[in-house]
Amino acid sequence: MTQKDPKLLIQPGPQLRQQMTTPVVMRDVWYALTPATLAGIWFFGLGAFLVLLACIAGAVLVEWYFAPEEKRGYFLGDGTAILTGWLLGLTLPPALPLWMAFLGGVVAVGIGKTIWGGMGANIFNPALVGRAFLLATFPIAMTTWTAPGDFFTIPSSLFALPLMTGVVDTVTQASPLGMMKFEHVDTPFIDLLFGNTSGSLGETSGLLLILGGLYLWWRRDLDWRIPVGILGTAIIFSLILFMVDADKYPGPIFTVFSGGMLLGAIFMATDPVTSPLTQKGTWIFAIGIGLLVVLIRVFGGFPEGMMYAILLMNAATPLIDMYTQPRVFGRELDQK
Amino acid sequence: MAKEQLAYDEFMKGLWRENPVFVQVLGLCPLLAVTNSAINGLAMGLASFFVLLGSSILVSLFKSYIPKQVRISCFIIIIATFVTVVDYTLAAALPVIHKELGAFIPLIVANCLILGRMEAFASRNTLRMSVADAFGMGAGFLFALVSLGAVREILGVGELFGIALFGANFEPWVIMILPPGGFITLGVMLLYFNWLEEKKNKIDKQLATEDGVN
Amino acid sequence: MGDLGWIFISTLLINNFVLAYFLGLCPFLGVSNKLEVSFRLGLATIFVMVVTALCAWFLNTYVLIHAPYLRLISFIVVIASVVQLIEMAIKKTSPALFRALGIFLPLITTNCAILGLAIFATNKGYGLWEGLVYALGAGMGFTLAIVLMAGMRQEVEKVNAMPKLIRGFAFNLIISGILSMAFMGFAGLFSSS
Amino acid sequence: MSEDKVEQAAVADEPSPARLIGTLAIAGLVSGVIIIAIYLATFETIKENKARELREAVFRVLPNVSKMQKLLLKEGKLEVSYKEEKGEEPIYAGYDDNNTFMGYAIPSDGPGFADTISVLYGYRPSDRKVIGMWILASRETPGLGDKIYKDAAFVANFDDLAIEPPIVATKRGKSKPNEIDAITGATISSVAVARIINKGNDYWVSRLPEPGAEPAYVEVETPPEAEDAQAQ
Amino acid sequence: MNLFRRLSNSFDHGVFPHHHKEQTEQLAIQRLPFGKRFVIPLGQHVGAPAKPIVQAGDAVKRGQMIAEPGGFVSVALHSPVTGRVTGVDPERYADGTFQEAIVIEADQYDAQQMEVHPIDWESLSIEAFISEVQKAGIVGLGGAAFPCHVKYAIPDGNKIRHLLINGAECEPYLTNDHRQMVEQTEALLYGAEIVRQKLGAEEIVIGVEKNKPDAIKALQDAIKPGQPVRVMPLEVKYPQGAEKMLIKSVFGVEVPAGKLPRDVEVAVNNVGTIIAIAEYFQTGKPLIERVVTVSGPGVSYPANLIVPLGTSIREVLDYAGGLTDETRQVVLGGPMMGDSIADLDAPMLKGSAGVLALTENETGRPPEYNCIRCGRCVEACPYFLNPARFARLAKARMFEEMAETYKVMDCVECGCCTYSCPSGIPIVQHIRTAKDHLRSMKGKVQ
Repeated sequence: MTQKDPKLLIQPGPQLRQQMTTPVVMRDVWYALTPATLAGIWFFGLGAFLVLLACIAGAVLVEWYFAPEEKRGYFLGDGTAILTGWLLGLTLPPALPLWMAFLGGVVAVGIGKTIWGGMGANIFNPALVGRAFLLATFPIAMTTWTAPGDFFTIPSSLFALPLMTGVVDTVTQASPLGMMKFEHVDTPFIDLLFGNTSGSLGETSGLLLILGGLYLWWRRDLDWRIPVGILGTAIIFSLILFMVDADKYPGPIFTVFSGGMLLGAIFMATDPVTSPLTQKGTWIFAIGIGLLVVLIRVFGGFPEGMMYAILLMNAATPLIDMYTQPRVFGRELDQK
Repeated sequence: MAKEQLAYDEFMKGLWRENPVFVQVLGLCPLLAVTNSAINGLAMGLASFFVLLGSSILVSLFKSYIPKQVRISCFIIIIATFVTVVDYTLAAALPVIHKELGAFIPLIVANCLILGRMEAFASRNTLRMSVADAFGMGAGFLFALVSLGAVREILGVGELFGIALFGANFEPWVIMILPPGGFITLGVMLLYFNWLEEKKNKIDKQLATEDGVN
Repeated sequence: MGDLGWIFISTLLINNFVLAYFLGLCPFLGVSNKLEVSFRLGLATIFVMVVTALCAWFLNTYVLIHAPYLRLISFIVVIASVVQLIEMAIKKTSPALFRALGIFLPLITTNCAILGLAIFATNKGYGLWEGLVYALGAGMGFTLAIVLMAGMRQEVEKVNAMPKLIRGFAFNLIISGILSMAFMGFAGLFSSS
Repeated sequence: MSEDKVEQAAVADEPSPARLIGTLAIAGLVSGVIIIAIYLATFETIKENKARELREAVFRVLPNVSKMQKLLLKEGKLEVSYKEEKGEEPIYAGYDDNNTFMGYAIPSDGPGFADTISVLYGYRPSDRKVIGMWILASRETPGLGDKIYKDAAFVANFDDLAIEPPIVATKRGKSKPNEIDAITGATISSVAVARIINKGNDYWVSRLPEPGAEPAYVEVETPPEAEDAQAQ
Repeated sequence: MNLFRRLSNSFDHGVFPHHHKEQTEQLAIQRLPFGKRFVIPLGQHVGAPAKPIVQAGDAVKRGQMIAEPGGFVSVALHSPVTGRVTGVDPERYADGTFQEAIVIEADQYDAQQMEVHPIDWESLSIEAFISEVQKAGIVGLGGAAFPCHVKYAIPDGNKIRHLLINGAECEPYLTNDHRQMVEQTEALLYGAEIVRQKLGAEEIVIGVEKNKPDAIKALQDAIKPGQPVRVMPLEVKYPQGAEKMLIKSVFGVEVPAGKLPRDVEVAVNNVGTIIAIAEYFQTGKPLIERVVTVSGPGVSYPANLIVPLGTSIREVLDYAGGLTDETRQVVLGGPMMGDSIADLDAPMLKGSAGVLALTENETGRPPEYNCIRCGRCVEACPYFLNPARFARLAKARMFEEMAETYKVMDCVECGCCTYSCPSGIPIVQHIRTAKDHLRSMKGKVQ
């Protein structure tokens, strides 16, 4: 053969790689979130869309500002900042002043991610860090829920000046969880399923969230153990309570479809960075969240406990990982 | 003259260069617990300042009479005495502040800053230097308490020393007066001090190399 | 929820000594880089706290009733002596632990969490059993917080990705802030039902 | 320097145990003297501060009251008490200028959103109503839970409130005599206050004397001592 | 879960790469014509290098021994051709390094025929059998090139009950074992019988992945009634062909860490190895050639070839039509555990099961992202290790913790973790770094 040798590449094995890459995973999550997001915008109007944009803007700005100069394109390229802002936005009330939403995005990425050293290094779910910060900072604005309304009406509270209170001029309405907790009033299942209730802008529609989850599961981007573990535990725990006193405690169906349960179980708790690596650990993590959610919702001071449950289990994740190392092949056979 | 310079140096050291909070990170529990307003920070700072100064004077005066083996116990007794004095005085003179600070006044005893200064400085230096040191460290601690309290009060309530700053429509950042806000605010302030330090080091290095070139 | 149960839950989770009262921050921020050491320090703290609660109750009931002005000084002296004894015991029984705790053993003596426990228990007017449960809750709360913290810090040190600027206390304080925020979820637990 | 010499000297000759004990004893003695001095110097003022604070609280929850006295439950009977005593928690009786009995001020506490809430409330036995409420101590969330004493509208809920059936906090506007309006965003704290008052009523209402048989106001030379009415 | 795995004849975890075998699985084995120059490296097997017993200028016959074993864990080398030794010099190796090798110039006019000397294996004692296998230069042909006779030296107290023949061939692209099972079924069964009798095993199990139905059928048809042989179809999964995984799949038993298959009464041999043994005892031909799959999208005419050992990789590729312009990388062995080739003139070795030419499509790498702890590697690792943790710890240079807490030394570098990583982290590389470091530290301590 006279032909010159092609320039051969030397690289370590294995030579084959599966086709899934991290940006593709992130992109998949975007697609999975889209239906529930559109539903939220449909129910709560364009204002909800603005809140979402403000969150994403805050998140992306911080990510961009603190990324090392040469890595800027790459840092944004993986799409996690947008996802963080997006997820945060979905957990916010639709009439939240935009400056607060923006601040939430800044805190989510700044304190939730950047200071830890960027993607993959953080222990707590960044979006939830942002939300926990907002809830502790602006407790009233963060629990003022507007009823689903006209698509083109934008609540004027959105445009409150920075540092100032927003005045909500649309119809406010207690969220299903609040009604249950403080007044023991149930919300019809159909409304919970399609999302025609007040609440955070992205968590009202149970059906679309489940669809998104199924898509992620089908794409193998999602550890099915986490949602199954969380929802299963919550159902069992709430069923027990429901059987003890059906008037006082919410039933399992309400527990699953109300509030941030589905959004949290499908999109937040499953954040791979902040959930355990090992299968056994994943189960512990999921069951822990399920128990804590029902505990906080039923016995605690807040109507919604999903965020705190996930953050608490995030904190425990390193320990869970440490103590659930899988048995190495061929070791400790007698204990099997 | 030289002595003046030295004492001044000790003072500045405590206030800024080796600030007990921002640089040495000591005495955090009273610091974080009471700084939900600038006025509380001020009161706590003054109380600690007084205890530090008084104990420093006593320890430095009697240092040669206290055997090494029992010095820690003696220091603690001295500090506890001053703390009790502050506690009762505040309760009598400023009951409202005393109620706000609550159990954290007695806890000044457990402030590692004070015991640390006794052990590291007052028991080894002259009265004059010890007083300068106590003034510096006390002022540094006070400075930290008031600035932390001010930041938390401004954002948390929209006031400074009880004076409203932003008008009626201000949306308070409640977290700032809650425990997490304390942690995070101090963390961010430490970050700022680290950043200043790094910047200064960079400039120093630059100067050094320039000198070398010249 | 009985009163004792609520006292326990309250000090363990809702009013966690470290995360809500800022007590015991020195060891919490200083020792929490190794899980093993943190855990043992936590156990030691639980033990010291229970002993402290006993001492405080004894002093309050039999001694200080006649001389309230000696409260602070007698707490300090008694607790310091008790801790001293425990130190000696640890030194004898577990030299490894003694080495691991290093400079923090003397600091346990002046650990604000321990003095704080005695003072809070007195201010709340707790009796013997309430005081003991309070001490147990506070000690376990401290252990819980420091163990979680140590787990996270070990993990973070492995990643080694943090900007240099933020390493050390600034970072630990911010983690503590987030942890404290997460613990806020327990607020109001068992008080409304 | 001279300090170094001192230290060297101290290291050189090991002090005797007697000297160690002596040093500590002297330190203890000096500190004892200082503490007792400051205690004696401030004792009266502190006591007055506390008494004044208590008096203000009692007068706040019992309208039109100008005099008060401390009552203790002894063997099932309420008796006037002047001294500081351990054990049973006291309640306070309020009287107007004509020494007419106006109501009881009852302290009660219980878990709130953050920590224990201590409440003092006024109770008028003649028509079985709560007639005033004041928070003695709480660590509720600033700006939210602390409205239980900062929000005048909430406090006013308790100015005329039936205690039977037990007090209920509602979010939809009160419509019954035993209902109070919960604070928006601080429902738990509001519910907690109602519960704490119910708890106080559960204990005290059955133990109080029949209306009309309240202890009469006793004029004393020295004002009644009311020291440990509250835990700081 | 375990029951389910038992039913599907497989091990836990592992990955499912596309097998890409369609290019060559239907192509009959062809013989590669003899080239001119043959390079026989002395150390092409695990263990001590062989010692040359020829010099420059010596005439050698095809099948003649040219190097004797350099110890017990070592095998003999034989000349693949009749010709003349031109030297014993350092020669370029496939990875670019230089190694001592015997270079032989083929005699152009020789017919390269070999005399047939069947060996009476039945009368051999076990020791004599072992030494015959060593003399034949037979090593494991699956890729690891572990001297075969060492496996047969069973210490007292151990007993072999099962002879397990590895026909899994889980590496993508490779079909050499597959074709051999189809075309040389008789030889395989004959060789297996020899080994079974010599080791005193009770039965022979041939594990074959289910994507080779023709091989399974050929074997089942060839088994005579009463022969203690069974064929076991296995799930198509990588690394099904790893020794310990195969044992787990077939017998449901885990070989304890640090132990060998013989500790669970199993001996494992590759299909090619068994056929080589059969040929040696039938005809006296030592291991001088092997079947190689030449495949990959960068090859014009993929093929399964009998390649005399020592032939250069270039000759093999040229026979298969040469490399296409899109070729970016040539791999010796399978794509999962094989290595990139730096020099196409390097020789084919005993352990070279395949020559693959890969294009941008297979070798392109996305940029490396941070680990997002997705856990795909943990779910892939057949050894139940924690590769994500390895990568993290290795970056922080915490090697001791990797060994003590996480058992990095148990890793066989099968590559499942790197394969499955969506962030493109070269986990296996990190593990190798750590292992090298740990080995050198251990050396220092001793």
